[in-house]
Amino acid sequence: MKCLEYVAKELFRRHGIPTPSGIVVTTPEQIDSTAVPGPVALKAQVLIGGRGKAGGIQFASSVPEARQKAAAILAMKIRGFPVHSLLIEPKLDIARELYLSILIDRAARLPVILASAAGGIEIESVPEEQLFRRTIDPLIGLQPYITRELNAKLGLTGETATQVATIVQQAYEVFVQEDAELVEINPLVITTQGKVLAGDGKLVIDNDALFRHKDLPEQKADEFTDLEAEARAKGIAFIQLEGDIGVIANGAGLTMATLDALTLVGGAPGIFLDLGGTDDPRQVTGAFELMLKAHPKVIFLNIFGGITKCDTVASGVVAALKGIAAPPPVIVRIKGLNEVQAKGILADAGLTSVDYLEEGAQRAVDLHPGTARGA
Amino acid sequence: MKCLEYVAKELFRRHGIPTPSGIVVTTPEQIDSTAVPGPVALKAQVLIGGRGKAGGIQFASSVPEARQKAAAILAMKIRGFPVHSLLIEPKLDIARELYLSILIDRAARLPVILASAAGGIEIESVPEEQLFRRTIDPLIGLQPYITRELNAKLGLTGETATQVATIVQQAYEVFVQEDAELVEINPLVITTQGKVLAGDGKLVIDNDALFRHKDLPEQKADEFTDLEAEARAKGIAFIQLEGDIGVIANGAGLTMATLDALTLVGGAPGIFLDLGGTDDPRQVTGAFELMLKAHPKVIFLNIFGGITKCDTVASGVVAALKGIAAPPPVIVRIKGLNEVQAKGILADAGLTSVDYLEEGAQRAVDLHPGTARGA
Amino acid sequence: MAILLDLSTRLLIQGITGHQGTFHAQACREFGTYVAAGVTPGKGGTTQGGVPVFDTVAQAVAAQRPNVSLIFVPARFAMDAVFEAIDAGGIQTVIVITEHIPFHDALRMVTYARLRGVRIVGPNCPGVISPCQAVKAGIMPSSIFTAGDHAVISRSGTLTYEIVHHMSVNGLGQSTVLGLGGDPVVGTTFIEALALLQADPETEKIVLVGEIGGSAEEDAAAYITQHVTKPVVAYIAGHSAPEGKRMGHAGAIITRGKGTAASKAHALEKAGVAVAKRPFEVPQLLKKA
Amino acid sequence: MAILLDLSTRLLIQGITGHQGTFHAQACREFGTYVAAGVTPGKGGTTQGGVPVFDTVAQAVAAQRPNVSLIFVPARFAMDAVFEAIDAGGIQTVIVITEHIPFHDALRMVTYARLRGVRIVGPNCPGVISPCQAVKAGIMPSSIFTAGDHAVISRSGTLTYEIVHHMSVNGLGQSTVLGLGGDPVVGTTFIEALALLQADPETEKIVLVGEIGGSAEEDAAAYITQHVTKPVVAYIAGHSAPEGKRMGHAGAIITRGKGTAASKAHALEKAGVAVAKRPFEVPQLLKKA
Repeated sequence: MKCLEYVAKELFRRHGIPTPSGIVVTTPEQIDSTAVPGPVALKAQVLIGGRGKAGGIQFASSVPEARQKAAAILAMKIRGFPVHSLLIEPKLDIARELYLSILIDRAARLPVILASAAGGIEIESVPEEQLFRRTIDPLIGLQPYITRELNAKLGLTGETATQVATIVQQAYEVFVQEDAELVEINPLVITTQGKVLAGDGKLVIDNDALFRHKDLPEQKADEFTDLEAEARAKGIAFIQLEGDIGVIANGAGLTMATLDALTLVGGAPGIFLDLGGTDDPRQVTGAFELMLKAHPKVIFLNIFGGITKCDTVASGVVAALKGIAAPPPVIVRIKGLNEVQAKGILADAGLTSVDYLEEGAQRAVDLHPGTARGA
Repeated sequence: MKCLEYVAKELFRRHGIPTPSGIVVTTPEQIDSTAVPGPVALKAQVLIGGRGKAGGIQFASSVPEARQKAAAILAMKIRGFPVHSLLIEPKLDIARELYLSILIDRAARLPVILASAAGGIEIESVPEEQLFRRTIDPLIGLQPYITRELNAKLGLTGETATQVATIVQQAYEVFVQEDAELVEINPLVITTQGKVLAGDGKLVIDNDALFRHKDLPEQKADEFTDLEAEARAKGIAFIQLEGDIGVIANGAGLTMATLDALTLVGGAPGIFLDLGGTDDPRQVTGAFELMLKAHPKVIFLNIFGGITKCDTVASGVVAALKGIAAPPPVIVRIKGLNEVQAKGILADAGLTSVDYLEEGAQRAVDLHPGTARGA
Repeated sequence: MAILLDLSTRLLIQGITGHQGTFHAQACREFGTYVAAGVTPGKGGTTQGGVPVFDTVAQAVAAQRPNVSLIFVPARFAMDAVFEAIDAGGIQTVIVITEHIPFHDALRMVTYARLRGVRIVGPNCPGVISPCQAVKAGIMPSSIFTAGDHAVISRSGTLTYEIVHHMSVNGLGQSTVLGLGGDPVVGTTFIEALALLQADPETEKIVLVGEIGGSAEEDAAAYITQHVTKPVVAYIAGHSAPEGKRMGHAGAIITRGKGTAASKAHALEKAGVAVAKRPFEVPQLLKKA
Repeated sequence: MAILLDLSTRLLIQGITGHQGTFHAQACREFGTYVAAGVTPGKGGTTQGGVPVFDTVAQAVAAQRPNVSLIFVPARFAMDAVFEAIDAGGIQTVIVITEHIPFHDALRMVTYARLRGVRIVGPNCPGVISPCQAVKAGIMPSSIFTAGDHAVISRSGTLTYEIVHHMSVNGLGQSTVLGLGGDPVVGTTFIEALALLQADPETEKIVLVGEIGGSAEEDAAAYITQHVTKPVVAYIAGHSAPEGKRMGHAGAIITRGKGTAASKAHALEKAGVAVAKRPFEVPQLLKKA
């Protein structure tokens, strides 16, 4: 789960990380003199990067100016994402900006800390030799010597080094205790008064660990489309893409391979729906109904029945199609356990099936050639 | 630091372990009807075991009865320890008593959990095969499977097993978070209503970790004599024993060996004072003054100067003896670095020294033969 | 020999009395695996399809000396189950089928297993099958496998079945098929699996089935260049996946332009690996390799 | 060879610029030890008696490749220093002089070192000296040692010096003298030290200096019976210590009747070890052994 900046900062504060004292508004009218004690920054709360370039961060020095700019930002869409709220913070007197993040190093299978004396820019643009990169053993956690190494690499000393060391410890605490995939503070600001604080905050919480985080602050954000959100609630892996062929398969790898097969013959997949391993026809029906709600032009169902029984899937699909007035064409490739029975069930409902993935992909595209990307 | 029962239980409660709701009194007059809502137990708060047998635990059902018995207990000395306070708790309806403790297994160098289905008795009397004994890896902590193993061994099931598992987790939390050397709950009571709670509590906190436990509840207890307490405050290892020869040496092992040498020739050591490794004559003076306060009949000073310089020790001793009207005889065995200078300093002050530990021990006993144990 | 499993395998199943555990315990036995014991807390003393069930792994180890454990325990209890298996003694390989394990739990259990010298396979994987030894510890459909000298290592489940099916119908049997798991943190990586397979006398050729996310395939390519002399054929899923979306597997995500299928295919090709564009091409490439 | 230290030892001193660190760095060098580097945070780039000082162990390792670290860091920072030494790579032995380390910290660092294959000696110990190789990493007074083929392993400091002094004046030189430390949790036990000494060609006879508390001497006795063929002579301090009092060392305490000097002496005698009643008897017993 991606957190909006203000949620990230609220969680940072719970672990002691200093942040500017901000307030969140959803309408310009909520802005009063408390919100604008002096020069402030108005920051669009969206789950997408690049808001600065898109005009999503503006500055104001009075309530009228802040209201006017807030109205403009709240009316924006930033790379397609509507702005539901603004974070208003006192403008910082920035002396220096650093970069700090904690994430997993998948190859090492360990948490890794990245830091750089150059902050406020994308970390990818920092040369590797200027980057502090250090894996952490999760069994002993982040020990103070790591922060000493970080300060040595970044050339920080004295009171600044002490503050940074504390913030790095707190950020690691956020990473572990909040089950974060990513904690990023960019920029980590050093003010002209010498105070170190989180200028921005990115935080991604592991969805699989949300059960132990019932107390997360609420946020209204558009990480997912409505249908994606509905699918998540039902535990179905469902992703809306840019094309209009709906793909259902069982297993993430097979679903991706099905998308690829379609793309290879000029199709444009519009839905990724991984049925997973199920032996309950009702679950298949539910997934298929969700697919129908997305109004794909063609549906390509690709099942390799190993543990999943083909006839179970077939029954579920037929049940979902029942009562739909004008369903889109459905191409079925079904293979494996109870394949013959499945084909019988599908044939009874007027659906024919093919034997090979590539054959199915070609048929789907043939049925709806206009969807090819770039066509 | 040994905690009194009520302090241990207060710390248990901070970590969620259920205990009876008790109150602490230091005079019978503090007992009123709130303290005696029904049948209660009056428990002497001392740092020594065996208080039950000594009459330090009594029961009462009314305020007058409780006051009378409290007065009696508060007037007691239990194995030499005065009773400063009483813990008054509702008498429990005990269905069953278990035993639980967590300490270190020094050989394995790991924390170890001990538990037994037989509680309320000394754990040493439980046959090994009836004991649950399980080391814990401190890097992963106490995982739930350990509590399942414990419940399986003790034959606990259902709601009781669930409560016990939680208490074991909480006790481990006490062990780690409070830097405990010992957490012991004996008995761990199962009431006739099926509730599991700590009937008694022993807790020993690592003295070396007290710096991170500023928030421990206060207690008035007699773990140490006044002189021992004074020595602790000064960072000197000083222990009062039953004899009356005072022993000062440098290093714990050498001090013990000096005690042993005295005992072998019939002496009775009365003070163990480990000077440690010092190069400050004032520290030696301070230690020696402490020794004089204990009024030993003879003092045996045994120094092996390696890093510690013999002349430093000699100067410190001479400074301490200056101005004392009738100091006890001082036997000095001093050997090693700057030995000759040291002997000169001592000779100037009228003290002669010997070369061998055994020689010094014999002389000390010769000077004060009446102190021999059993003599 | 095959890898990880062989005729000396004595399988423990943690979570044996659950729906999945019961079904797959039986399927593993039917394939030829010796299922030595099962564990379900509270079910100790019973049997499950003839297999003795214990309350704790320690009891199971004392009575039945299993050396491989297969874990079906629900996600929030899985780390505990893995620690229990590592700690009990004698279990060398822990295969974690469970999906949706918080990755911080996975980090801890994988790190700990590594320090204790225990191999974890998974989590979120279909397990391991060695058709050439008739031993299986996993959830894959037994019927599609045939004994042979081709190993398959993969981050996915059904896609692997699809490819294995193509191999089997083309007469290319398998020594060991190893599902590494679709999570970002897994106990056994392509590199570790390649090292085992390179040393395995029963494996002649290797199929690597990768997907988007992370750099495991790129790292494998570097390793192949240095250490693998056996022919390797690969298939990578996710060429059409967009950036920033998790494609079903927690680990299948392109982040900041990194971990694309194209990058992986390119790295493997540079390492001399034949990369199939479509699953059915794998057998053809294997025959040429 | 001796044990733990030899001519290939490249010593790192953590806390080199403190009072103790400075003094003993010099003393170690004078004895013949190659002190490769020192670490004190904030003092990087300086030198201490000709030894380069670094801010972090990682920097010291990169520049000077030390393989043994000697730790003088204050108790509350000692665990961090030990983890830093373990983690930096290349340091095989960490000798912890620091006293008063919370034992929960000691538990964590000793457990972690064990899993990472690094040896800890101490904490609360005088260190290690190998007179036969003229190498020292510790705080013991160099002047009392003479080269020879007798090893000494001990839980105490000055008592060991007393015994070594008696040995040296009686012509019994030392291969290695190893202080294990007076805390309840130490990184190297008598058993581990005995195993190293039994295998050390430069050691002919072994002196074990024990004291009350724990069961390390009883465990050593059992080990000697099984595995040690070299003659062992012992001295145990604390025969006159009462129950329940910590006799100076955190580990020197008789608890619930366990860990008495009599029990230890008895166990060792049963294992065929000659146990001296007084320190000066050790050389006599060694000559007879």
